[in-house]
Amino acid sequence: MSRLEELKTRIKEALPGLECVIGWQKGYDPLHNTPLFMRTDADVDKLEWGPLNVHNPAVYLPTFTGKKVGVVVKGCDSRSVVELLQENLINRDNVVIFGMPCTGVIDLSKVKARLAGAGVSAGTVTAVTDDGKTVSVTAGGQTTAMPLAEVRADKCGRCQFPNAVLADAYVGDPIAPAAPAAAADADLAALDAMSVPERMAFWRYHMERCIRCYACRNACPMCVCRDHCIAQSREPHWLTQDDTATEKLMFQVVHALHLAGRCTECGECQRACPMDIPVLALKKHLNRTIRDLFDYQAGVDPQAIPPLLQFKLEEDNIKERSW
Amino acid sequence: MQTINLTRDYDGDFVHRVEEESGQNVSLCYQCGNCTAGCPYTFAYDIPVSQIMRLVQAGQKKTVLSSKSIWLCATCESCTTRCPNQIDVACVMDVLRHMARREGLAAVPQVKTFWDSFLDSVKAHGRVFELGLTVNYVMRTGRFWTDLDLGPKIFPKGKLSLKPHEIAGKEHVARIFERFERESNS
Amino acid sequence: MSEAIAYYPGCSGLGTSKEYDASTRAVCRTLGLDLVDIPDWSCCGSTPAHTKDHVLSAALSARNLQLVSGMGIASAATPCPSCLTNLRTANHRMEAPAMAEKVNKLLDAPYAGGVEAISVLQALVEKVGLDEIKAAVRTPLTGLKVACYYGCIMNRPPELMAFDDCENPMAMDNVLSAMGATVVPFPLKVECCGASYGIPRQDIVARLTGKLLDVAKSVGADMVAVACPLCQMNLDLRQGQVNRALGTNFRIPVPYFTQLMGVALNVADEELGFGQLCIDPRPVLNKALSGADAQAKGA
Amino acid sequence: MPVLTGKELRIVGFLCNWCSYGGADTAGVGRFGQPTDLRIIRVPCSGRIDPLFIAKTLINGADGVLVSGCHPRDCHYAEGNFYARRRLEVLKRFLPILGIDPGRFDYTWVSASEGQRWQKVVTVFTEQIHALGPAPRFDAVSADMLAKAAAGALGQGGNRVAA
Amino acid sequence: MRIGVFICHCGSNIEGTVDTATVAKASLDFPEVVYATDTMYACSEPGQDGIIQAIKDKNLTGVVVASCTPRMHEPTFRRAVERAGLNRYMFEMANIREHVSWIGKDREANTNKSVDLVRIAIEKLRRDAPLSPSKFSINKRVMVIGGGVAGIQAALDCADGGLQVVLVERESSIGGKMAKLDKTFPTVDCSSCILGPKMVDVAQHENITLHAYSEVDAIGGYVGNFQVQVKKKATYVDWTLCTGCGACMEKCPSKKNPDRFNEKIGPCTSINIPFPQAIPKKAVIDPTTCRQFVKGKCGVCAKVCPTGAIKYDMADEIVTEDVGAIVAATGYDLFDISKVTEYGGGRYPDVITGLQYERLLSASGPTGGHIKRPSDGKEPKNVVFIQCVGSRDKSLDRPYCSGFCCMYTAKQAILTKDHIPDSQSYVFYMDIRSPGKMYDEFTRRAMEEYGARYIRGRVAMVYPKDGKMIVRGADTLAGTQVEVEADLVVLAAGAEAAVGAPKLAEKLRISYDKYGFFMESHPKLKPVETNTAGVYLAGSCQGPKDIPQSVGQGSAAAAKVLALFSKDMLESDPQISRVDIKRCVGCGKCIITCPFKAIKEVEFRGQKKAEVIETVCQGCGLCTSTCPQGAIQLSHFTDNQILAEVNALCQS
Repeated sequence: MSRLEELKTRIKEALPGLECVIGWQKGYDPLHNTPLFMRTDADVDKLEWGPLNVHNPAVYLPTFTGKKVGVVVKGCDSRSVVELLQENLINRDNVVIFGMPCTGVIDLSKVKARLAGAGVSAGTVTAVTDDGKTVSVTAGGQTTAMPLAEVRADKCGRCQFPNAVLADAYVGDPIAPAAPAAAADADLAALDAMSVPERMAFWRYHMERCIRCYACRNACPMCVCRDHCIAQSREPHWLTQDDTATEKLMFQVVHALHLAGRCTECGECQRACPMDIPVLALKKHLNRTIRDLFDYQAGVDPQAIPPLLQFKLEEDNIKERSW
Repeated sequence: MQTINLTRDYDGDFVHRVEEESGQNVSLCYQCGNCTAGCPYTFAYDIPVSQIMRLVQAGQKKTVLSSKSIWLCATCESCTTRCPNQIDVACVMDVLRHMARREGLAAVPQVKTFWDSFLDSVKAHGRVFELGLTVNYVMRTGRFWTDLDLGPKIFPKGKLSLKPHEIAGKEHVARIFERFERESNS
Repeated sequence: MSEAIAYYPGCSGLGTSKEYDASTRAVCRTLGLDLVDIPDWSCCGSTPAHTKDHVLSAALSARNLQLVSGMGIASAATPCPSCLTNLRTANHRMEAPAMAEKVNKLLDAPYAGGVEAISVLQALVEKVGLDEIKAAVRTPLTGLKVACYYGCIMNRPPELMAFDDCENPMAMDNVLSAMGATVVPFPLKVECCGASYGIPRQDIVARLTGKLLDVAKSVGADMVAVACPLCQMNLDLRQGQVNRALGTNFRIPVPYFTQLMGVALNVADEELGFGQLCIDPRPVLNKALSGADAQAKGA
Repeated sequence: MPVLTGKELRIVGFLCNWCSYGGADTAGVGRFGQPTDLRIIRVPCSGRIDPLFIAKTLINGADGVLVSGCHPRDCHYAEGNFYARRRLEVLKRFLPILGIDPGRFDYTWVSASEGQRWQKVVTVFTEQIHALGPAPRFDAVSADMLAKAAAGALGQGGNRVAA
Repeated sequence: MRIGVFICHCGSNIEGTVDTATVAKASLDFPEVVYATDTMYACSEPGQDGIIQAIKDKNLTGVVVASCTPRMHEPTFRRAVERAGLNRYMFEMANIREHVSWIGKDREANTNKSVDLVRIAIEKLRRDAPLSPSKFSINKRVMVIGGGVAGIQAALDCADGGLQVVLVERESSIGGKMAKLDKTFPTVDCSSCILGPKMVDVAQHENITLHAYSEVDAIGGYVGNFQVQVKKKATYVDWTLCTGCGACMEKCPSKKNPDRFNEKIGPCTSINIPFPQAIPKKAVIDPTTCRQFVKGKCGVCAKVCPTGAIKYDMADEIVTEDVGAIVAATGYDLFDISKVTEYGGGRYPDVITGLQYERLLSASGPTGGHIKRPSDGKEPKNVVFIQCVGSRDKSLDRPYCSGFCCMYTAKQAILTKDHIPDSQSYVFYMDIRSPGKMYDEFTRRAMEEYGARYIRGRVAMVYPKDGKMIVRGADTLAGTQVEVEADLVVLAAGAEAAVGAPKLAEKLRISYDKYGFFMESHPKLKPVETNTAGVYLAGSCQGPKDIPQSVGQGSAAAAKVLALFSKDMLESDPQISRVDIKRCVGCGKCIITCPFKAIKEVEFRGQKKAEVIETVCQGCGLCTSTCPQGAIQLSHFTDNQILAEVNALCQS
């Protein structure tokens, strides 16, 4: 029995006690998998596993408050589940976690760029196969082999959690994490390389492109305010609805600071952005700061208290200025 | 005893210089006297160290720099160690000597001469030549009786070398002195 | 057993304190502490330099620290507290970049920091350790009553010296206790002996050293162990001057603690240089040891 | 009425009521002269200061923001300033990645009795902001820089400031 | 909204460097402002009347006063607008005196800055809402923590006022430091003679419950309704049976233990009653020295006890006390003299603390009131007193003055002469601090009548020589070094915060300073209040105090408790946080961070929500800056109010 089949069996066993189990299924074309909400054995048979499972299913968990649900997770998704548990946003008794080792998911924009390079449109994809190392995309009658290492999401290249950090049912043997990332991530390194005024120009340029669709927020598993996001409220009234780069940047600052010490860097915000704005870099920068200051990483320990919700009488790494 | 006119005789520049060169805030001193209490040299001083501190606070440059005390301090650090206000008193005394030298003052000339002889010896040989230093000191002060009694005790022990321990890099050491003199004069 | 330590004997080690230098080398060798000579070291500047100028003083010391740095060794030990203070002060003052720049201007080769200066006593206690020292004892100094006199600047000021208690240091007490000696509590462990005023102001030394000898005698010490060449000279060589000035008749041997360690560690007598002290401690030492011996046999 | 052009810059202070606001009062009672640029917003506790207030103030064009609370352990509310310290330090390190000079924001602790310390803090901080000059405005980035951003040509030159 | 703006001249205090008329005129341009004027003294009676009249004449619904700091007159003006019929929270102040006119001389800049400050006050006012306090009931019992003289006084005054009092004492007897003193200054009357009756009153008062040998373990609740868990430590003696007869102490074979009551200069038995006047007079076994515990066999006390009170298997017990107010009176401890190595305290037996000297002076002490030095039991002739040991010393991190040492040293010098007429006392001091009634006269008597020789200067070192303690100090007035050959050296060890004080402060949720002394609410005007409602301070836990000051504070704290309990219901400050239940997602971040445990989780239509306990919330607003969705807002300092201030400043 393949691992996927075994996983399906395990889900079917658990399904009677659950409202549903969240996973992935084939989407509107072979290149896109979409979320799947399994309520029957037939639904479970639609479950997919592989590099097209880009979505983070943890984002749906808080919407099921009060109901017992299952969720299939990649390693990165499991950190979001842990963070939700840690923040009391879901109840451990009400969630069953299914995990399998993950070797990485694709970055659709990289795949599309490859296809464009081969002179075919992503809209014409007819088949996608993968063998764990290579993704082969057939489009316009022509098959392009793409080494996974080259088209996978950046986060997968430096993934330290390929296995679920927390799982009730785990299928397959845990695999070793990627070699520790060498230098800073490329996006962060690029920002680091800029002067402070250049960074202002950078964000101004990108914010002018922002269409204020809030896809970044909606995709974020930690954005639990949902209908009560302060970006769209008058009580409190943090942002106007003016279509200015300043207001849009302020929204990104709100999102980033609300995630400080909580973001697991699943990258859904940036993946979801229709304008390819590198919004994840802000969160990465904050995560680096949080690590430097508090030696803390979100979504690893369900018992931990997030660093900004606690303090030490004497902080080890905060050196205050003297006047 | 003279009357000090606190407005006219206060040399603020002097106070400032002492603080700057020593890195100490002399207004921290609240005159508890602990430095004087512990100082082994108080009996030999003309002005006890706590009063030196007081006079520095009061900007009495001339009195301080012409005192004998500043030349009799051996930097034994008892004042610095015990000051409740953590003032490095020994460093202040050091700085006062530096300033006195610049003013051409040395109220205990034989101490200054001894130190100068010592440094001359280091400058010449790279290390101190103990016998040469003593002879040099005696020649400069004319105090021919200095430690004559010790000669018979120490020479037979074979410890006092009759010639200096010249080091290979003695010019390096000499250059330190030369550069120092150049820097101080510039 | 331990990493090599650069060894800075200080000028007096070549002259008035030859026996301190020799016994230090012999004791360290016996205990496996590897002292490496610093090639062509020069004078630290001692008191005369810092009374003249702090930059000059730091430069004279820094030249030697720089030499150690060139040897690829991170710490230097010196038997002389005056050298120690100067070396440590230079390090401390040169932490300020402005000072470092001024000092380096005077040097042929700039010193970039990174060499720690410690006393031979500290090296013995921290790099060898009391347990090992104790284990190496061959002839315990049983019956010898000794007062430990550290001198004024071995541990002061505490922020700079960063070793042992500044008012009641115990390192030498512990070492000589480990040698089997009876260390008598000596309350003036850190009182100044008169330092280098022996030449320009003999009267000062007579008074201060006299007090030390008086208290040492009153606490019943057979001898006063010292760790400083200047202290040794004042207490031993000038003991006669003290007696004349104060009308006393002290005759207290004043050996270096390393010499006493040498006896306990069975270092050859020639290497300990007792003969170079004015008051030879050996008669008192032998009497104490044989007394204890007799007692042991009697018991 | 705007800030006095050429004379003042726009500096906003967030002060806790119990310590620092009192410290500023003490400085006033002592007639400790200070630059006039700072405008103080009173809040009950430094823990009340959401870092977003500061980000918003800076993004919307203030030239500097100064936060001051009770000294650690002296918080009127026991713990508010401990949380504030963490959040404000995170913010301080975050600002440069947005293109805001970190020197435009500082936080400190001044007690109600420390009038002189307050005078010093205000003076030093105001001088610091004047040394930095008027803040570059997000809505006034030069066309030249925007073109470089569009071309992905930023970060090629020198003048780098570590984030 | 109809806003009125009043710009105060404060005589020339403001008008001198601010053009108030221009500020008033500029205010009229701001939104919703219908009236603006300058006024000579806004806080004066005519000034307040002017505001009230304007509210009525112009139908104002909100008022801004630009004048001094709100820390000064906000309550004054709130009462004024309330008299005119407005809600007191429909009022804001702009501080144009302390923050403007007094710190800058540039009239143009000051005027301009004042306009800005008025503007942000207006923007905040526009978002103010009327607030009113709510009422809740109170439990009229009070707990006093600490049974020293301050705690005893507070307990007796409360009990005499008809309140039920729970007194908790860490040691096995109340009495505190005062019980250890021989005589008291400046009257030289016997300490136990004046304290003893008060201690007996505590024991006999029908309104006082005493938990001795007990400590506060945990505290929950809020003003009017605290729940305190008290740990009654195991005494291994059933106190309901113990009669305090002392038979056990006579027979106990372990007799050489350092006696803590005697400051360790005398021995005591393992089963012990600390002193004859102890309240309660009950025995306690120290299991660290008792042979039954250490060696597993002995049992002598159990055999001799006539009432069978010995219980070797006793365990700690927790009792919960419900009270409405708490008085902390936990006192002080002494600076550890062994930290001053140069004086040899702890190394030389004849260098002792002032409190140890009290025990040597006391007739109930280990020497029966005869001064005998610890080393050889000889009567000292030359006694040296050194003041400021662990006080006024930055190098020891004790920069403060301990306040009472000058006086007790003078007293001890006098008593030394009384005990040993041919003795000579020497007192090394830096300054004599004696500002109480009859205090300075007392120190003069020590010198003038008792011949104590006062030497102004610190002591550098103390060392033994030939049976004497050589004290080397300075006489800074003579400008010399001095030495005294002393027989005994008494160090006036400074006062420091009691061991464990910061821990108790955290349980009480009150602040403490860097030395561990508890913080009062206001250094001048609220000396016994704390920032936690219902918690009061008495005595040296707040800072070093002598007996009259401690007793005064005990009574003051009692008065505060009686005033608090004089009402049947309490009003809560309405400037507290409120939860918008629609926005709350029940994540509990506010619950984790609230320093006062003032937020609890509740179920609302099957969903978790946060709820503020109005009486516990102190209004810090930490929750508001913690909540990502802005669901919990601090009234009067809402996000929108602060944002409006920010926007006003950034737009102008």
